[in-house]
Amino acid sequence: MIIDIASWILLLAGGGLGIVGGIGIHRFPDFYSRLHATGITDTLCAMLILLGLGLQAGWSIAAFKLALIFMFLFFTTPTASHALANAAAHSGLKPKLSSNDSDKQAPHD
Amino acid sequence: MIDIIIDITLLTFLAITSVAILRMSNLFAIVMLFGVFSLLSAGLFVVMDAPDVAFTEAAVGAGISTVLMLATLALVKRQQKPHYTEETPQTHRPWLPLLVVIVTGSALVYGTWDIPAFGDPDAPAQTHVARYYIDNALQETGVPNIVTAILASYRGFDTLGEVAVIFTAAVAVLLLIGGRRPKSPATSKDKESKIKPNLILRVVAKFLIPLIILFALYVQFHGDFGPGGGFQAGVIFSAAFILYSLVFGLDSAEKIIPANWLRILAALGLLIYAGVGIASLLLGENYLDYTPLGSNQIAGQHLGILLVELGVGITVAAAMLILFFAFAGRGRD
Amino acid sequence: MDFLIGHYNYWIVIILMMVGLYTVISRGNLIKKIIGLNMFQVSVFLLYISLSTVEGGAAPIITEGVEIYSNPLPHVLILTAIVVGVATTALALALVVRIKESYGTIEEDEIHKLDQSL
Amino acid sequence: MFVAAFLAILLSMGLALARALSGPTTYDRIAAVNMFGTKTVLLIGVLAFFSGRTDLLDIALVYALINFIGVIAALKLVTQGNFHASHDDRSEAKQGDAE
Amino acid sequence: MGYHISLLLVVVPLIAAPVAAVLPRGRLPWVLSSIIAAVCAVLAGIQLWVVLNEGTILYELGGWEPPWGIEYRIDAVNAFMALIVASIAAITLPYALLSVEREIPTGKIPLFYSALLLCFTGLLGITQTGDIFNIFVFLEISSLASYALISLGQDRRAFTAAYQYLIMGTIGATFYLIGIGLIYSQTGSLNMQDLASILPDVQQLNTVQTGFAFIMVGVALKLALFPLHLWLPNAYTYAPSVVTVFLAATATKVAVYVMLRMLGTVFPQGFALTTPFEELFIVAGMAGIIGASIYAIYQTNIKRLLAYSSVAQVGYMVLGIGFASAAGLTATLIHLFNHALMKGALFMAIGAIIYRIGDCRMEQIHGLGKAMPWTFGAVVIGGLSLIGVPGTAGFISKWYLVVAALEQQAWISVTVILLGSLLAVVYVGKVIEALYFKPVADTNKVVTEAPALLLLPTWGLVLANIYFGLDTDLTVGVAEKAAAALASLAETGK
Repeated sequence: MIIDIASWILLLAGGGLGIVGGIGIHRFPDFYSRLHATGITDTLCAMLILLGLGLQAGWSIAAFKLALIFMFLFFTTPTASHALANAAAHSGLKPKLSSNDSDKQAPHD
Repeated sequence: MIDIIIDITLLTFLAITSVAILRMSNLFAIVMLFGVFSLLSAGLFVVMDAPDVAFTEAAVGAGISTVLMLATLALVKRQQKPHYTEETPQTHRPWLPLLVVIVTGSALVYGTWDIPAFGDPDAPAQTHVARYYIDNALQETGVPNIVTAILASYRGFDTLGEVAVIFTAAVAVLLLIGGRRPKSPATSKDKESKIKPNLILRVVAKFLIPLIILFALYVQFHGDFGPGGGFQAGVIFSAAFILYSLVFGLDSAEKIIPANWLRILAALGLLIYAGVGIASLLLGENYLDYTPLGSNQIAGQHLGILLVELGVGITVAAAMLILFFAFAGRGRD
Repeated sequence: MDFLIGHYNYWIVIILMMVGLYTVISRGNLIKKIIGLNMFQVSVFLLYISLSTVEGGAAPIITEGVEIYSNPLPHVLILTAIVVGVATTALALALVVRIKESYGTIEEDEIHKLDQSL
Repeated sequence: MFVAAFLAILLSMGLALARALSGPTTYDRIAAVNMFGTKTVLLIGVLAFFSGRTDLLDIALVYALINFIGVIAALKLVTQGNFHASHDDRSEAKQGDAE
Repeated sequence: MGYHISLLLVVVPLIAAPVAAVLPRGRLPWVLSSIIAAVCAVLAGIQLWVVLNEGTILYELGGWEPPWGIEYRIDAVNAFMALIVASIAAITLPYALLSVEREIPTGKIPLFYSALLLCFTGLLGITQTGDIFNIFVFLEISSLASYALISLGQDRRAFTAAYQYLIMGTIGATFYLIGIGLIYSQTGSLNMQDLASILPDVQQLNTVQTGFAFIMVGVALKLALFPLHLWLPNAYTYAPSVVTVFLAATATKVAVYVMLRMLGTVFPQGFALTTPFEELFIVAGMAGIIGASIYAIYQTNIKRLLAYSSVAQVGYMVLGIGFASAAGLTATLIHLFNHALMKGALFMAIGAIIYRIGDCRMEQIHGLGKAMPWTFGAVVIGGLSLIGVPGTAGFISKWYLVVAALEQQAWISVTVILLGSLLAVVYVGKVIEALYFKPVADTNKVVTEAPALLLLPTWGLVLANIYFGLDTDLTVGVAEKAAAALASLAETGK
């Protein structure tokens, strides 16, 4: 029972974080702050939800698969964010607060 | 109820994405959105209880197709044109395509007017041939995953054709963009000596690749019991090498699997599949009848499905790598 | 209302197909045409899978205690069709690469002009 | 309770999709697509437990993998412009345009 | 073992294709392909003999009873089509050796033959199968292979031609797929015989009618029915010579077969009459004959001229289908066979010209009739056959078509058929005029006769044109049996 409640809380918290991240990626003014919003909430949100599901699963093959997914997301989301920010910074995209960046300014090469 | 809500939401997302793809002109954005489109439809397949299809669509549509499209974009932009990723706006004769689409669309609406309602269990589609598979597949083939049973046994000949299709694609792409100029050793040496700044990516990739290959093997041999099978496993297997090649460079990837091996492997997989059929012929049964391969029907079917799926896996993995290497290697000096 | 819910899937799928088809036949950029073709095909896959869905059904993997399964046959057909789709896409993209290399453009209008001026 | 999780995930998917559509920079789109992919993985994970078919987790796993590869490939295209060099040999890619 | 023939016909080239792909460069892939094609032609001949003498061959793939498994059900129509495809392949391949060595880069030759074999497999697979989804799979094998083969032409326009064909072909295949889906939703089956027994009960449903329409449009795209023919002229013009020969003689024919099969076997007879389709077939057929023939007259590239003429010939076949009678079907089947012979011969002769002078535009061949007498003799006889001069195969097919039209008292159709022949006189006349009555173009190069390896297969087909123009027992006999098979199956609805 306790486990159930804990899992519900984790799921809800994860879901809430997801929404926060979603709002963040929508409302923040420039790329880097938006990346901040997704990168961090995404990782945490995924972990909370997977953990919540893991509690539901108990000790089973499902839990093992969840752990694998967890590992994947744990490595991939931050790596992707890192690589993304790295690439953006190298290409000369400056953090700025104006919202009239157009596609054309995005360096293609 | 929640099923329907998810179904409707995802469908709506799909519709929005497709219209956005139609209206956008930045090709890079279009390709990314196509990835989303594919992922969304794969999600819908899950919701509509088709995990095998979702598996394949995610791996192929969102994975391989997107990567190939990105690789093509990389090749297409090579001559310095400022707006390589922009398509030119369309002005001419918009009415003819519109007319075609409206006529076709109306025909489809007309056609689906008296189609059985979504999810109707008494629809003819559910009651005739499909009923038989659900009732008998387990007893006749010993495979709990009915999709695998139909794919590899009942309609095994279709799947042989499918493997031939993917082999044809590999042959065709090799014919078109396979013959690359021999590379001068100097440039590849240059590459080796470069500093490799993206350490994190390299470390993570090194760690993930064995896991991916392990997962591919699991999918290959677990296909009888759960979603998966030779096709999905082949794609995942090739995904591991695609990741390797993306991170460590095409040259290092080709050192592990030389191009002519791939060609032989792709042919081998198809031959294994066709050869199982010939074996049944030699044992006195019809083509692709696996029963005589084992001591009883179940054992024979089991062995046959295993071998056939192996053939599928080998050809698919090799063919996908051939495709990727051909695109990635094009234009290399 | 039942009719609406019973057909919502099909109609959205039809819209998707038509958007895809329209992209293929109205756009002049060769890569965008291919993407439209893909969207068209994926929507057809959705049509098939919609046909296979059974209310309250489970994925067609025989499990203890499950009575209703969704229809496995369209799944098999679509697995094959997906493979055909990726094969076609790969070949089409390869052709685009060659067209770009020999014409220097991937816009239908410009290619047409180049052929005319020959 | 699963319902709440579903709705939350769907909502954030919608928001991510909106960002992917609106851009404005290429990197925004990649980030949004990546987030969208992660949310799809979670959606399928939750769906697996909601319907009691933990087989579906395999699919979630594939999604996570494909999402990663897709993002890496997109980045490679944006930063290097080709697919044959090893990652981040930037200088070479820039001059490699002439055939 | 005789029982397995229908299956081996498809599997033998399917196994040979991957083997050819991994063979070393040199002539080995060609040797293998030629042997395989010859074996298939023999098998197809035996199959036709068995079908005619012992009745329909049934073969359950995987040992599963239909409709659970896929079934081969070979009647006279399948066997006839398989024989056309296999024998054309067997004649084309000996011809291929020199032409391919001239036109295809050495490194790609093994893959070229592999693709050719795959295309061959796909076409045979379509003719043999009794399952509508299996048709789709093999259709795609042959289509993908033919896109690749067409793109290997020497002109860069080969790429755009292949691309255009790919887009239109894939739309066609997808339409076909939609059609199958809609039919499946109301019947639950994919087996042709099974469908034939279910469809009469549901034929009034919107879904079934729409499904039928989509299948027909999809197939019409594949067979280049006017005005959906736009991909064909470019594809045939820019493809390598061998590929043009093979595709022109087989690919559209197989699509016509699929249309026949759908109309005759799968859908209840008379189903097409409940829809506006019957009129559409006749109108589209007539429009094709007139429109494409007029286009042909204005072409300056001989390959392109013949490609337009192919579109016109497809019009004749569809017209025969449109009559919806046994006589009409017989005429269509005879024309399928005869057209494969004449277009095969003509494109082979054109290939020989390209082999010698590297080009086939009208002004390049002025007055060459005397320099390459055998090659151009083949062009002349093929052309006469195309017009329908008595004594050639073309006459027979036109004759049966006119008879079928008269039977229906379709005077407009009769007029159109005769007008089509008249237009053919004009465009064939243009070629012959250029060959014999124009002064030699002032190039200094000496043009000699094409090598025997190219001429022999060409003349094989030319002589077949004359033989089947004089002795009609074989073609007409088989075609009548095949048409009867189609019609009777549909009548009893079994």
